[in-house]
Amino acid sequence: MSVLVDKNTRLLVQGITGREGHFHTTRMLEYGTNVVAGVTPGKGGQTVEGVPVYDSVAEAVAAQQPDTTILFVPPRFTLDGIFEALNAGIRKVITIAEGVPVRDMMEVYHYTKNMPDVYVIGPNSFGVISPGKSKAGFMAHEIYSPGPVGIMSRSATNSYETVLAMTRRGIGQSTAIGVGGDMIPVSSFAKLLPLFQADEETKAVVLIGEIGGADEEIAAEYIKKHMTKPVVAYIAGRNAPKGKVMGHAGAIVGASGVGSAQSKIEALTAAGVHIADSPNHVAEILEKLLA
Amino acid sequence: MSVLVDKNTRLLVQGITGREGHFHTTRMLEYGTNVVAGVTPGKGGQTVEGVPVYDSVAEAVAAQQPDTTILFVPPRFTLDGIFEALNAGIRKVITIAEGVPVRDMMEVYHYTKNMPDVYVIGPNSFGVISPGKSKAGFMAHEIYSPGPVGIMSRSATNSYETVLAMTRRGIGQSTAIGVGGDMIPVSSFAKLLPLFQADEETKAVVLIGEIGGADEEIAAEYIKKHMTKPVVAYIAGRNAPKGKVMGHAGAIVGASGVGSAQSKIEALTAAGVHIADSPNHVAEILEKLLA
Amino acid sequence: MKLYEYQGKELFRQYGLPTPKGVVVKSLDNLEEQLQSLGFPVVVKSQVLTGGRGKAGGVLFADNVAEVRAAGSKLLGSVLKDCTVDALLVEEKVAVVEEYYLSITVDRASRMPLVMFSRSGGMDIEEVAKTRPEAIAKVTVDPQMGVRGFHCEMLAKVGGVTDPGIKKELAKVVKTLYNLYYQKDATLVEVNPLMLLTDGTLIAADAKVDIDDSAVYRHADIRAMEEAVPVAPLVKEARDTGFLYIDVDETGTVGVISNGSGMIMSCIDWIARQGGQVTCALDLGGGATADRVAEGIKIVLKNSRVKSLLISIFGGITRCDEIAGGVLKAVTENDFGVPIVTRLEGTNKEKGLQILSEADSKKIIVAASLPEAADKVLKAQQ
Amino acid sequence: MKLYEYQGKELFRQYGLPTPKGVVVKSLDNLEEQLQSLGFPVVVKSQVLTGGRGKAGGVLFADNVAEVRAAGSKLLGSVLKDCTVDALLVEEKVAVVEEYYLSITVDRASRMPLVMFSRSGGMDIEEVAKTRPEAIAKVTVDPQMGVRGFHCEMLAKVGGVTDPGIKKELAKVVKTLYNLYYQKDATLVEVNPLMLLTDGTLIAADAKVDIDDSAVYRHADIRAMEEAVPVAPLVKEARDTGFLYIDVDETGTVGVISNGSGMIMSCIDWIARQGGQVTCALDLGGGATADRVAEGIKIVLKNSRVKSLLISIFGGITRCDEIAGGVLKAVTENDFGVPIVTRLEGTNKEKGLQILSEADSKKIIVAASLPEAADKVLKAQQ
Repeated sequence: MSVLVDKNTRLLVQGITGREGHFHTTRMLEYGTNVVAGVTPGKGGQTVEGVPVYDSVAEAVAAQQPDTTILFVPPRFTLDGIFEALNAGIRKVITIAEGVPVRDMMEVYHYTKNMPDVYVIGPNSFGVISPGKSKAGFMAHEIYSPGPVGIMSRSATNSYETVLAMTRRGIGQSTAIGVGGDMIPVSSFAKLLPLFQADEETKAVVLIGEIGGADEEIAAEYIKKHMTKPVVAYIAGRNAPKGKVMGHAGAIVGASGVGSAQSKIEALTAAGVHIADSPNHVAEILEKLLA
Repeated sequence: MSVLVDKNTRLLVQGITGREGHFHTTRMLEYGTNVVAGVTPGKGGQTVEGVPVYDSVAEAVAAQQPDTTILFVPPRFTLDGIFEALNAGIRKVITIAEGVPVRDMMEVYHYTKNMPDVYVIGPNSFGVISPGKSKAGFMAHEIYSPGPVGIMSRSATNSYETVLAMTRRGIGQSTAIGVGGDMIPVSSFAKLLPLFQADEETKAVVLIGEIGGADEEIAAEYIKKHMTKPVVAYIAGRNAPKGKVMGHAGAIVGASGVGSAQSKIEALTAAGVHIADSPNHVAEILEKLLA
Repeated sequence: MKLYEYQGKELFRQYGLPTPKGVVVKSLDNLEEQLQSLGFPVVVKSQVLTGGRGKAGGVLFADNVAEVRAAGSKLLGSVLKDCTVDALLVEEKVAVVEEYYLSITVDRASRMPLVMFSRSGGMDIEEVAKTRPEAIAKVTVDPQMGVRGFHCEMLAKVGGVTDPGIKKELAKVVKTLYNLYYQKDATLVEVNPLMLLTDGTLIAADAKVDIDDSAVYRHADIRAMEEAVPVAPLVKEARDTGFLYIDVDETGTVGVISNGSGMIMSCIDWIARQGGQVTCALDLGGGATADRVAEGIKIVLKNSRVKSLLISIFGGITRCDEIAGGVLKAVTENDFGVPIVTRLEGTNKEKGLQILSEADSKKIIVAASLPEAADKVLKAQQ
Repeated sequence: MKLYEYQGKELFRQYGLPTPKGVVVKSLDNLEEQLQSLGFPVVVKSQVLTGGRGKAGGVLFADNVAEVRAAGSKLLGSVLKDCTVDALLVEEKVAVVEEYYLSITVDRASRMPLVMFSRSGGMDIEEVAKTRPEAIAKVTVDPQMGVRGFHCEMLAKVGGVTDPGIKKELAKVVKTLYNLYYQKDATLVEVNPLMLLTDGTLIAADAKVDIDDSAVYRHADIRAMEEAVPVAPLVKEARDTGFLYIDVDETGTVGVISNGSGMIMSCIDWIARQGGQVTCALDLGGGATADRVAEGIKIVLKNSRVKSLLISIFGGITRCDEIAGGVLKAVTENDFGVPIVTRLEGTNKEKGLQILSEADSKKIIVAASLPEAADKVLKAQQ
C-alpha cells in the first residue's frame, strides 16, 4: 500500500511537450511510473518518450483512462489546466507551478472543498512519490527508499533533508507528498492525514510545516481526534524575517498568534505530536519510535 | 417516520414579520409545526405569535438551533436569504418565492451540488408537509392525511388535486414536497427519491412532473437503478402551447426530444413507473398498488 | 424578455464583440440623412422577435438610398410571422469567408450554461442539427469555473476550426458572449451567423438575446430597452394587473383561469382530451382578491374567441371565497354572453360554493371536479 | 506589490468608492499651480509603503500654499521608517463625524477573504484589537457566494453601526471594496480611517492596497503603477535575474543562498541556533545554471554586511554541478574577501563536490550537512 500514487496509478502529464514536462516525464518513466498519456493543445498525435499526446484532457481520458494528472504548465495556465482535469473527471491533480495567483488557488480550493474523493496537491509542490512504486513529481527520487513513514511537507528542500536523513538511518518512506509552499495549498495536511491513517504500510507520519497560515493548527485538531499512528513534526521559520508590514490588518489577525512557529508547535504538542528541531532530528525521533 | 420535516423539526421563518411570513407562521403553528425562531433584519427582539425574532440567521441559530428554514422573502432577496441560511449551517432550506432570477438559483444549485446533506427545496415551491406531524409551507393542509405515500411535485395545484383525490379514497401521505415550478429547482426528484426509498413509512411514491427540463428523465434513471418501492407519475402539459421561438438553440437542443411529455413518459415507463393520465388517475393506481 | 436584433447588438458592442456598422430606421423620413454614416451595399433587416425572418422575406438588400427606401416601404408596417415590423436595421454588407453558428442557452439537466458552436452556421443550422448533429459542438460550462481555454478548445475541435488564429478569435468571442450571458441574466444569446471576415476576425451579423424576465429589474440598460419591445394588449393589461396571460391556440374556443401553471396545463390537457381546445389562459398566481379576480375575468373575456370560460382553483394561498366573489362581481358588473364554469377546492371552499350558489345566474355553472368542469365548459358552448 | 496611498485611491475611484479631493506632489516647483484645484485647509501626507506614518510625523496640515511648501520641504526627500519620501498627497480636509476601520485580507485557515470592520477606526486600531477585540467585526466571505447583504448586516451589528442610512452606506462600501479586492487580485485592501461625513456618506481617507505579485501580469492598470513603486537596488537586481532577494536582519553578518524558501528558513534557524545571524538571503528557485548562480553570488556579496556566505542546495530540479560551477565561476572572476561555505545534496551531488574539490581556493569551504555548514560559515568569520 501507499497513498495517492502507486504501481496502479495511470498518470497523465499536462504540458508534456514542454521542456520541463518532457524532462520529468523521462525521469518518471525511468522510475517506473505508469505515464499513460500527455496533453498539449495542438500537439495531439505526437508521442513523448513513447507516451501518446492528446489535444485535451477529455480526449486523453477517453483514450487512456488516466486517474491522476501532473501539470507541467506555466503558472498563468495552471487554473485552466486544473479545471480541465477536474472537468474531465480526474480526481487527483498535482500542480508543481510556482507563482500561481492566490485567487486562482482560492477558486480551486472552494470548487473542490466538498468533493471528498478529490485531491489537488500543490501548487508549488514537488509532487508525490511512493518509493519503489511510482512518482508523480520532480523530486530527486534517488534519496528515497521504501518503508513505513508517510511524509507531508510544505517545503521541498526541507523534506529532501528529512528524507535523506531517514534513508541514511535506514528508515524508508511509504509516500512523500509536497503539499506546496504557497499561501493556499489546496489539499493540505488535514485532508491527507486520513489517507496515511488508513494506509496499512504507514506506521508513522512526518509533518513538515513552516510559519504562516493555520494548516498545522488545523492538522493538530485532526491528529488529536483521529490519528492513532505517531506523528513527528518539524516547523521551519522560527527565526524568519518579518516583512515590512503595511496596514493594521495583519496585526489585528495576528493578535491571536495563529501562524507563528510557537502557535504551531504548541498546537501540535498538545495533540501528542513529537516536535523535531531539524530535519535530522526528525529522523532521530523516528528511529526511536519505530524501534 | 417521514422525510425532511417531522415532529422534531425546529423551523426558522425568514421574513417572519412580513404579511405572508406572519400569516403562514400562524397557520404552521396551528398545524403543530415547531416554529422556533424568525428572522427579519432590524426587527430583532420582537415576537410574532410568540415566536422570537432575530436580526440574522446566525443569531437565530445561536439562540434557537433551528435545523430547517423557510423563506417568506421577496424573490430579489431570496439568494441572499438562502446563502445566509447555508452560511449559518442550516442544511434544509425551503424557498417559496416565485420570480427568482434563474441565475440566482443556478448559483445555489452549484454551490450546494456536492453537499450530500443539504436540501434546498424550491424556488416557487409550496413547501413540505408531513401530514399530522409538521408543515413548512403554505399548502392548504386540510386536504392532507397521514399515510404511506410520498409525493413530489413541480406544480402546487396538480399536487393538491392529487392529494385530494388520494385523501378522498382514504390514501394518506407520508410527506409531500413541492420541488418548485421554476426552471431550476435546486433539490429535485433524483435528490429526494433516496429519502423516500429509505423512509420506512413510505410504501409508494408519486412523482408529478411537467414538460420542460430533464428532471423526470434523470429521476427515471435513479428509479430504474435504485427504487424498490412502486412509483406513480403524472406528467402535465401534453397539450401545452408552444411559445414563439426565437433563434435555433431550442430546436437544436430539442432535436433529442428530451423535455417533451412523451420523452418523460417513455423514460419513466422504461423505469417501471406507473403512468397516470390525471391527478385522479394517480389515486386510482395507488389504490390498486396498495391493496 | 426578448430583445430586438439591434438591441442585442448594443449589448454585444458594450461587451466588445464587433458587429457590422448599422443604423436603426423606424421611419423613411429623411432617409438620406439617417443613412449618411453608412457605405453601400447594405442589408435591410426587419426587426421582429421571431425566427425564420430571412426565409419569410424580411431581409432585403440595397445598393443605394433609393433601394433602401423601396425595401423599407415594403417591410415597415408589414406583418412577418405574426409580428408587425416597426423598425429596420440597415447594415453595411461585409465580405464574408465563412458563416459560423454560436449560441449560449441553459442546459436544464446540468443547470449549466450550454455553449453550442458550428462551422456550418447560417439559415440551415436546424437542418444541420438533424442531419449532421456531430457538426455542432456542445459544451456545458460549470458557472463556478466560468468559460475556460479548454472549453474553447473543445468547441473549436468538435466544430471543425483548426486555424490557430481563428481559434484564438473564437475563444475571445466565446468568453465575451459567456460574460454577457451570465452577467446580463440572459436565457439565450445566439449569433447566427457569426461571420469570419477576410481579415481573420469574427463579427456578429445577427443577435438573438432573451433576458430572464425575473432579472430585468437589476439591469438598468435592459429596463431602458423594455419600452421599445411591443407587448400584445391583453398580455400587457394582464401584466399591469399582476397576472400572466397566455395565448394557447388560435383555433381554440375555451378560456381558462387558474392559479399556477401546473393547473393550467392540466386544464388544457383535460379539455383536449374531451375534444375541445383552449384558446387562452390566465394565471392568477397566488392570493388574488375578489376585485382582482373580476379584473382577470374581464381581461380573458376581451378575447372574442372565448365562447366559454373555465375557472379552476385549488386554494392554498388563494382563498376560494375571494374567487367566488370575483366571479360574482364580474358577472354582476358586466354583460358577458359567456358561461363561466367554476370549480373550487381548498382554502375556504365551502364559503366560495355558498357565494356561487346564491348568485342565481345562469351564466355561473359549478363543477365538483376538473373532469366534470372540462365536460361542462364544452357542453356550455353547445 | 504594495501600492502608494494615491495609487490605491485611484483604484478606489475606479470602483466608485469616494476619496477626498487631492493632488500628488512630487516637486515643490509651481506649487501654486499644482494645488489650484484644491480648497484649504489641506492635509499633506508622505507617500510611503509602510504603516505608522502618522505617528512618525509623516502627515502635516496646511492652511495655504505657503504652509504646504513648508511641510513639503520638510517631508520630501526625508526618510520615514526606512522609506524615502518621493511624493506627497495633498488632500482637502473633510468635516468628519466618525472614523471607521475597514479592511479585507485573506483568512488562510478558511481560504476566504476576511472582512474586518470597526467603528473605532483611526491610528489606535491595533490598540483596540488588543484591549477590546469584540469591537472589531470579522466576517469571512465564501468567494463562491461573494459578499452579501447578511455579511454587511453582521459587520454593522458587531461593529456597532445601527443607523439604517449609515448601514446602507457601509454595505455599499463593503461590496465595492470586496469587488476591488477580488477582481484586482489584492491580498490586502485597508481603509483606515473610513470617514463618516456630516452628510451621512462614507469616504476613504486612506488607502493601503497590496496586490498579489503573481497576478500583477493580468492587470494592465496595476502594471502601469509598478514603475512608480521604488524597489531596493539588490531586490531589483535579483528580480531582474529571476531571483528573490530577502533582507533578513540589519545586525546579521551571514548571507544565505538556497533553492526554496523552506530551506532558507531552515538555514536561518540553524545559524540562529549556533549564535549567528543572517543578514540577507537569496532564493534561486528551481533549475539555476552555473552562470546564473554566479550572478546570484555577486548580488548577495554586494551587501557589505555579508562577512561569510552559506550556499545550501538540495538538488531536485536544480543540479549540484551547476551550483558548484557557479561558485567556481564567481570566485574565479571576482576578488571577494568573503569565504563561501557550500553544502550540496541531491541531483548530481558527486559531480558538484568533484568540481569544488578541484577548485583549490581557500575561500571555498565544503560542508557535508546543514549543521556543519552553519557551524563552518560562522567559524569562517573569526
